[in-house]
Amino acid sequence: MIYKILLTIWMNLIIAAVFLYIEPAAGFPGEVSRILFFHVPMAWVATLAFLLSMIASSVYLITRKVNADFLAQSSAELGFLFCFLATVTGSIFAKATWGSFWNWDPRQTSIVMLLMIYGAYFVLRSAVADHEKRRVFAGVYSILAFCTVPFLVFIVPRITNSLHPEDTLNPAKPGMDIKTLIFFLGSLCAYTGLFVWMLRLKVRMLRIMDKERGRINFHK
Amino acid sequence: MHPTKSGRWITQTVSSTYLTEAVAIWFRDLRSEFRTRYAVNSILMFALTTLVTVSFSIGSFRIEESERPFLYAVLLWIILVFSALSGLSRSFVKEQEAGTMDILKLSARPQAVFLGKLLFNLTMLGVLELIIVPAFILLMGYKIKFPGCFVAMMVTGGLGLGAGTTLVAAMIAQANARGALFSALSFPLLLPLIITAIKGSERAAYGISAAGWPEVKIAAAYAVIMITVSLLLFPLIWEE
Amino acid sequence: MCFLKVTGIGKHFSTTILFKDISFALNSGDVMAITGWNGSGKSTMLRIIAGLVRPSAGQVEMFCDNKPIPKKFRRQYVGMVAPALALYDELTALENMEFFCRVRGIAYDRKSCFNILERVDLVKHAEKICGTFSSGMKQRLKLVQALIHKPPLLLLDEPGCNLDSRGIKSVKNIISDQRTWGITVIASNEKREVDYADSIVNLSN
Amino acid sequence: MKTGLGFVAAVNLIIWAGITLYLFILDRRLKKLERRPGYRDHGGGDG
Repeated sequence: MIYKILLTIWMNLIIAAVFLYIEPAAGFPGEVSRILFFHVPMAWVATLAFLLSMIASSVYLITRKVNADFLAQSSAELGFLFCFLATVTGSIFAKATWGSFWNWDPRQTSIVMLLMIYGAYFVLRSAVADHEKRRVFAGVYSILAFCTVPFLVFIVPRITNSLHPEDTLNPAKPGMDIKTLIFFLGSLCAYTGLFVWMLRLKVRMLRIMDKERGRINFHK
Repeated sequence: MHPTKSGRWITQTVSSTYLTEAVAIWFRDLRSEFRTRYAVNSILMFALTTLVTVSFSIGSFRIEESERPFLYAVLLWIILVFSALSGLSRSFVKEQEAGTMDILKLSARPQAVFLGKLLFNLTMLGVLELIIVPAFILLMGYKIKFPGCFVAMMVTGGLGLGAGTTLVAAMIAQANARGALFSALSFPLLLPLIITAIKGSERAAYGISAAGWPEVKIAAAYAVIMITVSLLLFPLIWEE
Repeated sequence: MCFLKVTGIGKHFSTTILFKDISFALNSGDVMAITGWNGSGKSTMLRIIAGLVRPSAGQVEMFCDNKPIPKKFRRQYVGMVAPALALYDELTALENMEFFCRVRGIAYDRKSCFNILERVDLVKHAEKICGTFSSGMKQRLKLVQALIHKPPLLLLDEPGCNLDSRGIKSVKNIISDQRTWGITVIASNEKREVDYADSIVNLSN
Repeated sequence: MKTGLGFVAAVNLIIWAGITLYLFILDRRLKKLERRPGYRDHGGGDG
C-alpha cells in the first residue's frame, strides 16, 4: 500500500517537473523533446513485459503451474498496451520533428512486428477452447515468435536508415545534462513501478476469474 | 523392445530412426495427396488466380524498366507466400478432420511426425515454386541478371516458408477456428523471411553484386533455426 | 511380463467432473472391463491409459520386466482400438498396414501381413481402398492395426461394434490370445464382451 | 516559462489522477473478492 501511494506522488512530481522544471533539449524544435520522459519509459516497459511474458511462458511449459501462465498472459497484455502507447507517442514525435506520423523507420517497423506477433498471440489464445491446450499453445507460440526477432535486427537496418534520435538523446552518453538524467531515470522507475502494480492486479484478476469459472480442484 | 513369442503376428523389428519413420509419414501423405489432391489443388489454384490477376492488370510493360527488379520481387513473393498460407495447413488439419490424428500420435514419435509433415510441406512448396516462378518470369518478362543467386533465394525462401509454418499448422489443426487463423499466426513469424527474400530476389534480378549472397544466408539460417526450435517445441503441442 | 498400475485417476472438463479416484492394477494375463453409462467417461479412461489425454489427477504407470516405462515410450507398448481412432481412408488395407509397420519400426513383409489379414477375413479386400470399406470391415482392420506390434497392453473400446458373428469370434480369439501373455482392457457395455473379463470397473458408481 | 506548458502539465496530472483512482478502486474490489469465504489460492498445478 505504501509503495502505491509513494508511486502516485512520485509520478505527480515527475509530470510536474518534466513540463515545468526541465529545459527542452537542444537540437529539437520547440518543446517536443519533453516526450522523451514518457515515450522511452513506455517502450522500455513494453520490452520488459514481453521479455517477462516469454520467460513466464517457458516456466509454464516446464512446470505446468497455472500461475506462470497467468503471469505470461497478463504481462503480454500489458506489454501490448504499453507498446501501443509507445507507438502513438513515437508517431506524435515523428510528426513534430520529421513531418509525418509514419515513415517505416526501422524502429517503427520492429514495433509493428511486435504488435503483430502479440496480436496473433491473443488470437491464438481466444481460438483454443481447452484451457490447458490454450496455455501450452500460447507458450509455444511466444517462444517461436521470439526466435524470429533476432532476424529483424539483421534485416531491418539494411532496408532504411534510421532517423531515431539515439545519439542525441541517449542517457548513457554524456550529451544529457544531469538534471534531465535524474528525471529521466526517475520516470523510468515510475513507469516500471506502475507496470508492476498493474501486472499484479491483472494476475489477481485472472486468478479470481479462473476460480469463478468453477474450476474444480482435485488436490484439495 | 517388444516381448516376443513365436507364431504371433509380426515379430521382427528393424532398426528405425527418426528419419525412416519421417519418410514413412512423408510417403503416406504424398500417396494420400496424390489420390485426393487436397492441398495441391487449393495452393495451385490460389497461386494461378493471383498470378493471372497480377499479370492481366500490370502486364509486362506497365512498370518502368528500372523499377521492375524490385516491384516484381514483391509481387512474386506475395503470390508465393499467400498461396502457401492457403494450403500448407491441410496436412495437419486433414488428420484432425479425418480422425486419424490420435492414431498417428499412438504410432509415431512426435519428432518423426514433425519431420514427415515438414518434408510434405516442402514438397508442396517445391511444386508450387516450380510451376509459379517460371510462369511468373514468362508472363511478366522478369529479367534476372544472376540466375544462380535467384534460384538459391527461391530454394532457401521455400525452405524458410515450410520451416516457419509447419508448427503453426499443427497448432491450428487442434484449435477451434481453423480457417483464417493459419495466416494470422504464420504471417508475423514469416515477415523477416519475406523481407529477406524480397531483398534477395531484387538483388539477384538487378545484378548488384554482394559478396556471399547475404540474403540467401539469412534465409537459410532462418530455416535452420525455425526447424530446430520447432523440433524441440513440437512434442509439447503434440502430446496430450 | 508387464504390470499396469492406475492410481487415483480423475478427469474433469472445465466444470463437469467425469469421474474421480479410479484405481486398479493389472498383470499380464489379466482382462479387465470398464463399464458405465454413456458419457460416463469409458473412452476417456482408455485414452488416459494410452497417454492420449492428460488426467486431471492421479497417474498411470507401466512396468515391463520390472522396469518402469516412461510415458513418452508408452505408446510402443499400447495397441488401441476405438471408434474415434480412424484409419487412412485414401489408402488400401495393405498400405495402411505397411504404413503402421514402417512408422512403428517393424519390418514390413507382404506375406505376414496377408497372414494377419486372413485372421480377420480381409484377404479379399487387401488391395481395396479403405474409404470403400463397410464399418465392420474397418473395425476388423482397426483390430489388425492395434495388434501389429504385439502390444503388451491392449485397449479395446467397444471392440465388437459393427461386427458380425464371425468378427465377434475373432475378437474373442484375440482376447484369449492376448490373455496368454499381455494385459487387456475392454471398455464396453455389451454383456458378451464384459463376460470375457475377470474384473470390472464401473465408472458410473 | 511558456504559458502552454502549465496547461499541458495540468492535463497530464488529471489523466494520471484518473488512472491511479481506477487502479486503487480495482485493488480494493479485488481484495474484497479475495477475502470472500471459499476463495482459495490454489497456485498449484494445472490439475
